[in-house]
Amino acid sequence: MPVVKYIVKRLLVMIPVLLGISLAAFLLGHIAPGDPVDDALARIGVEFPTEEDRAEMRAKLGLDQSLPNQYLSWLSRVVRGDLGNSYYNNKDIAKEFRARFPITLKLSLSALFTAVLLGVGGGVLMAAFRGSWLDKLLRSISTLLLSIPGFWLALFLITVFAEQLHWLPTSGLDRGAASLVLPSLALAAANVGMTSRLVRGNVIAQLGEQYILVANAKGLPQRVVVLGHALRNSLVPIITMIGNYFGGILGGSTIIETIFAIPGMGSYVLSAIQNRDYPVIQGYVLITGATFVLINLAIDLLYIAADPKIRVGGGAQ
Amino acid sequence: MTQDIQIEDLNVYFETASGPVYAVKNLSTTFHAGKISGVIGESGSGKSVMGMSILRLLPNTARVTGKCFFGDQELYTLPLRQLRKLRGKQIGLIPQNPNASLDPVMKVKRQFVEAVTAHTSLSRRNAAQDAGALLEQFGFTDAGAILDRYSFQMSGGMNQRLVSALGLINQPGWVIADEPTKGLDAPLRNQVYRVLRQIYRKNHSSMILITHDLLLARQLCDDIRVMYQGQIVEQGDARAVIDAPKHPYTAGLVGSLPSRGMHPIPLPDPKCEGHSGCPFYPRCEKATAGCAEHPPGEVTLPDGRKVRCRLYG
Amino acid sequence: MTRKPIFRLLALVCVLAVFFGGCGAAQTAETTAAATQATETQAAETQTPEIDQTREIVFAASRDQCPGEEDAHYASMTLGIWEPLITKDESGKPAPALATDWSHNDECTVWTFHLRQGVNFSNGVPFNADAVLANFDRMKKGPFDSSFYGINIDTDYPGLVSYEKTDDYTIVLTFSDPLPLQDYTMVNYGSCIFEPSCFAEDGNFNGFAIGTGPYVVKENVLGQYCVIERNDNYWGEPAIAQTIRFKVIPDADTRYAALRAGEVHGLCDLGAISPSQAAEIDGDPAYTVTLGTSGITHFLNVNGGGFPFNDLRMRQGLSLLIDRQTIIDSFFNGYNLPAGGFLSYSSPFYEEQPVQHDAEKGAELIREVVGDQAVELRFLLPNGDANRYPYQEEAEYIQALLENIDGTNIKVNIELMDWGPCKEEMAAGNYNMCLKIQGLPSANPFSLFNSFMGSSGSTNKNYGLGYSNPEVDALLAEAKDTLDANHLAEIYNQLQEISAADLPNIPVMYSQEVAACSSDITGYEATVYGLTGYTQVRWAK
Amino acid sequence: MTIRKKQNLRLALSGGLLLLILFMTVFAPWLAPCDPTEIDMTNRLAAPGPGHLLGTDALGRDVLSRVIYGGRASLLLAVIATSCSMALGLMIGLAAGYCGGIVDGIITAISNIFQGLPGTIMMIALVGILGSNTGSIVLALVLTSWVGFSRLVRGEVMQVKQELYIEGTRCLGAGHWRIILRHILPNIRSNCIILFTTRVGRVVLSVAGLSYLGLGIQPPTPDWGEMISGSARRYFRSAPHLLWAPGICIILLTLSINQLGDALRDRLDVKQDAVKEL
Repeated sequence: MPVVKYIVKRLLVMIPVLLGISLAAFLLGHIAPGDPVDDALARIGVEFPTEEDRAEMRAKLGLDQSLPNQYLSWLSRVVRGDLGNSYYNNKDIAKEFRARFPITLKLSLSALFTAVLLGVGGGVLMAAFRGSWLDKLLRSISTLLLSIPGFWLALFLITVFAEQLHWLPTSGLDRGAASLVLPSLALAAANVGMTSRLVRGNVIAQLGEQYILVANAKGLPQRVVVLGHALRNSLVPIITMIGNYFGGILGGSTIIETIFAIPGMGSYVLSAIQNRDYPVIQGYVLITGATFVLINLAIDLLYIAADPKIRVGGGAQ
Repeated sequence: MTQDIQIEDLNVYFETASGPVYAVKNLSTTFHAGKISGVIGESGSGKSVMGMSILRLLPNTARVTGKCFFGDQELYTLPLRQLRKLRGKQIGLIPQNPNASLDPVMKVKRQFVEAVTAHTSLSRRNAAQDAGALLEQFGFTDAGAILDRYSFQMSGGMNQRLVSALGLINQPGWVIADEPTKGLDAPLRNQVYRVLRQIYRKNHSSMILITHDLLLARQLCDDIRVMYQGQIVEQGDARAVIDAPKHPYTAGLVGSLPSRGMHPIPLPDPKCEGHSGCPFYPRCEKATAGCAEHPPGEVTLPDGRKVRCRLYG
Repeated sequence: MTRKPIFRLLALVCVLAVFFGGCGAAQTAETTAAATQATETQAAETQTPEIDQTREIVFAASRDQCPGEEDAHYASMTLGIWEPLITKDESGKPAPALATDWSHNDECTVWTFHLRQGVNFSNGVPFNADAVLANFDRMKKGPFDSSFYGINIDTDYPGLVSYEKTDDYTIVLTFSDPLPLQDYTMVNYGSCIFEPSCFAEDGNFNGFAIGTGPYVVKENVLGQYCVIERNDNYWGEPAIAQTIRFKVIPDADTRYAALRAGEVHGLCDLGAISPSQAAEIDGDPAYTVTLGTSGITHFLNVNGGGFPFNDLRMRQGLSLLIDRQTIIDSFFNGYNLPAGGFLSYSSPFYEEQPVQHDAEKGAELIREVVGDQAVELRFLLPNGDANRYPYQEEAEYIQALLENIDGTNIKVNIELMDWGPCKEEMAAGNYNMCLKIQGLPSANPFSLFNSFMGSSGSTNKNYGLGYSNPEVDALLAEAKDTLDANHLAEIYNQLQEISAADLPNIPVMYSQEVAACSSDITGYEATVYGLTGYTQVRWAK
Repeated sequence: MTIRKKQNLRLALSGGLLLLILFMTVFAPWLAPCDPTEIDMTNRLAAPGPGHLLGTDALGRDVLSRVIYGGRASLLLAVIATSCSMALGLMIGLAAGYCGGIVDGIITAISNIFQGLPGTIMMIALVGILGSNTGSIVLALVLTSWVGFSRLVRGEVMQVKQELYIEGTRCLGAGHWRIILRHILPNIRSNCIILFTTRVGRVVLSVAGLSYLGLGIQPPTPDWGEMISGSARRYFRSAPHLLWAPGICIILLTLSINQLGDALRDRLDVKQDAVKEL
């Protein structure tokens, strides 16, 4: 069956990539100057450490072994789901991530959903009414969205919609969907811009195809022609683009989470960077890297659903 | 019996990056109901643009002026919503290059069913059965299997028949066949001829056949219009126009056929470029000085033939 | 041929959403949520004379107020979940809490504490000597981390030999060497008492912490919020507000926006509100801004090990050049106090040192040291502090002062850095100036003096201050083994005078805690003493 | 107004705006009314008025001259970083696309890894670790964005390589370098330019993002990103003019770069608006 072969091939390619990401994550932490030993000591009340305290803590944190076996021991622990303890507050990182990952995922997915809904919707509208005032208006809005810095937009949204109009909460997660609206808008803004322009370009290209002329000749309403046929055919490039976004959204969520006081992984890793907390940085890069690779795999599978040539013709181009 | 299609003073030009390009220049003609009307000419003569303008299927860079009457309705200003009800129901289309005419990511069945459900209140299952029956008429033995496959899994000939069937699924009064034999080899061209013949006989629907295949036109059509650079240069009874062409261009076309001695029409003489007279003047052997100054009007000869050439006044 | 718009549903949603920046869709979907939030706060607006104190008061802080089971204290002391044996009064001196009185033998090696009687933990278990012993057993199970102050039995009770009870309400601690100021070290976080059953095997907590305080933990979601409820059978003066919620909002602007939007009624904990934001709402009747003492001092650390700051005149010149009051008024909106000496004004041993500002004399001194030779000064800013305090502007102000001394050619490069690499650069001595805060680790300032001013002091080396003064070393040695508290105070005063003159590092200002709340509530103070915590906080209308 | 004229107009408009900003930053010393780093404590947070057209910031420095100087740092940084990542991406993409086989396999695996790593966090971590000077910012930007270019170039090269005329030139004995330089590069030039412009726009924003975290361009050099994220954020409500001026400049800069990218795409990419041959 061509599909199974296709999936197995994608899985095999994934393993070296995951290993590469873990190596990069590990090295990232260790090329950094600065030494977390003092911070760790300060944490347990040793305000003014002596040399022996530092040596003892260095051993405790396992920083005295050579780099390769630090990596191997770290990797073996990671595979078993133990990401070690944070140097900053000595908490078990895996437990922390388990609590925070669903929150970041919820935020990222709702941002992705906003980006897709507004992006694809906007793009289709622009393509369907190409050249009209609506096309020009939506195009300038999408270019504007591309040009606004995320945190600036977040500040603006909070001040207008939360502080003055009281429509939405300023921060936190305690009002369920309502508290996700502003953060996902701020996070998705740049992607809405990009998606709508991509969708517009692709749908317009498809609308020029012969089968659309035949579809119109059949007397189908414009909605069926544009959504049923043109959009359906431009799904493949759109899905690829949205796959790449997810990496961007996961990364971008750091700043947005800090601003909107959402206890996700982004804000956690941001404070980790400021506190020189290697294991947290490594854990974060590993998990977001793995998520990103899994997302790409899911996208490849979506290709099969979206493009029968692959499913039936066998094997990807 | 359906009504005539009458085109009056049709002009079509395209907005392109380097200025307007004229495809059809003040063309008037009438396609009579119950008949097979042929439109022949080299590619780029504007015949397909004229055909597509009837159903308003031109790209949105096209600018159209003039009128096209279908019975009492003027198609060019009809609101799009009503035009959509007319497309496929009263005027069907058999498009060019069939391989690209079906949606590549959708099964054939769904594309047939949506054509039916767009105009009738039939359930999807009944519509599928109608499609199956129609395909059998078009020589598909395993219609059920065909419906479940994709267009890229079919050969050129099968796609051609599929597309023809798709154009007729709603038994339209009129059928516009746009270059049905383009790019097909001889046996397939005969198959197309048989199919078109069958359509005409069984559904006794009127047809507009746009082609550059003179012999197909001669066999199938009742009357023929010859187009050159966006204008009709000769109209008349099919056999008479082919066997006794009046306009030098038609004579040239017929003469270039293999079976008629294969003398190609000469390339435009560079010296005669940039004139305001008859468009065919640079390539016309019988050209006179007068042909260069002012363009010929359309003359109706006694036997009803219409020619746009100064030779005939 | 125009194509009429046919997408009524799709166009409406998209145009609305995109055109109004998403608020359209948000508005149609969310008006109900906003409405319920509004009615919730006005629910009990009935005009009964007696104000309904059962409504939930919401505070916002930059970090978890209940960091939870793995934190040494489970919750901040001000929440009033647990109480210490000894607390401190306005002047910073130890005051009785769960221990009514205490005494020590002449060699200060045996301390005896008499416990308060008739006190129960919030779950009804009586508070007595056994409970205190159990807390000491827990402390021995190894140092515990905390985002407030860690517990480490070796530093909180150095050389503790034994702890026993002589009767149900008396505890005796014996130490191997004399500790004249042990009661100072045991203030607040130094002697926290929990109900023994809430300790897990490893010494952390096995659920909500249980103490003797006026409030009980009701809900705790790490990273988001915690809710505390009034403990009705509290031994002391009962609290007023029924339930208080503490939300976690790390970003200063969002926290401030939440206050202005009326979502939270007050901002609390360290760096609750930035000076500039506080200045904005200071005059506004709808808000109340309160000031309280803070143990934090802002220092301008200088590299005394290398040119030019190894020359005393350079340090004194810079100290005279800086106009501390301008810094406070311009960047801290007048909320801090100019600092003359090394020790914070909130310490019981504080003795005020004179603050001089004489730009002319300062410039003169600096000109003497550097003359007109080209001098590059490296000015480091740890970004942890720079995010919380306007150090950026302060550094640029000092930079401008130094670069505009006529007759000199000084260039200052400001570098924002993580505290890790910054400390490394300072220890290696390739820096010149660095702005950093320094809190009071414990009420007993000896370790602070020793590590900063002692020539072998660890911070002296870590910060690359390069300061050594034999007279200071002698005083420190003498302080180490004097038993008499007043003599100790005398030594600390001398040390402060030397710090004001010698300037191992230049004290700039003493911080003041700024807190803000909406006028809907009253009784909320920035810094509280003893065990008041949030007990006085209540609805005003 | 034919399509061509409209495209030219848009090209001129966006190009003009960009040139204006470039002109402003290059000739800043002559344009700025006063020295952007000169502190005047008495005149802090003054609202826009006669003395200072755009008011003064928290240290009394003139906002207008800081805005005029401000563009230089972020624009320069963005252009340098993007051209480096384009050069790197171009080389790697060409190698992968042209050689194919194992080389392509390895390079694709590496670029998958780099794409897998979360861009923003890597950038923040790198700049946070190596200290926030221009060099480390450029390095961080290049390391996290070369993948985009290499993927684009590889795809284009693979496509162009299959064209018949490439095999044709091979038969004529053309060397590898000749084919790459004469045939493949001109083909992918238009897409590279378009990706370059959109990428510069995004880099300007990420540099501003870095400044928000205190890791971007260091004071006292005036920079728009730093002006809207640094201390100005604290005075956002009492002195909004501090935020609006640089913010709008950043948006104008990115807008003009994106518009330029659009205009270039329409101009160079003939396919999109071509008339379908009937």
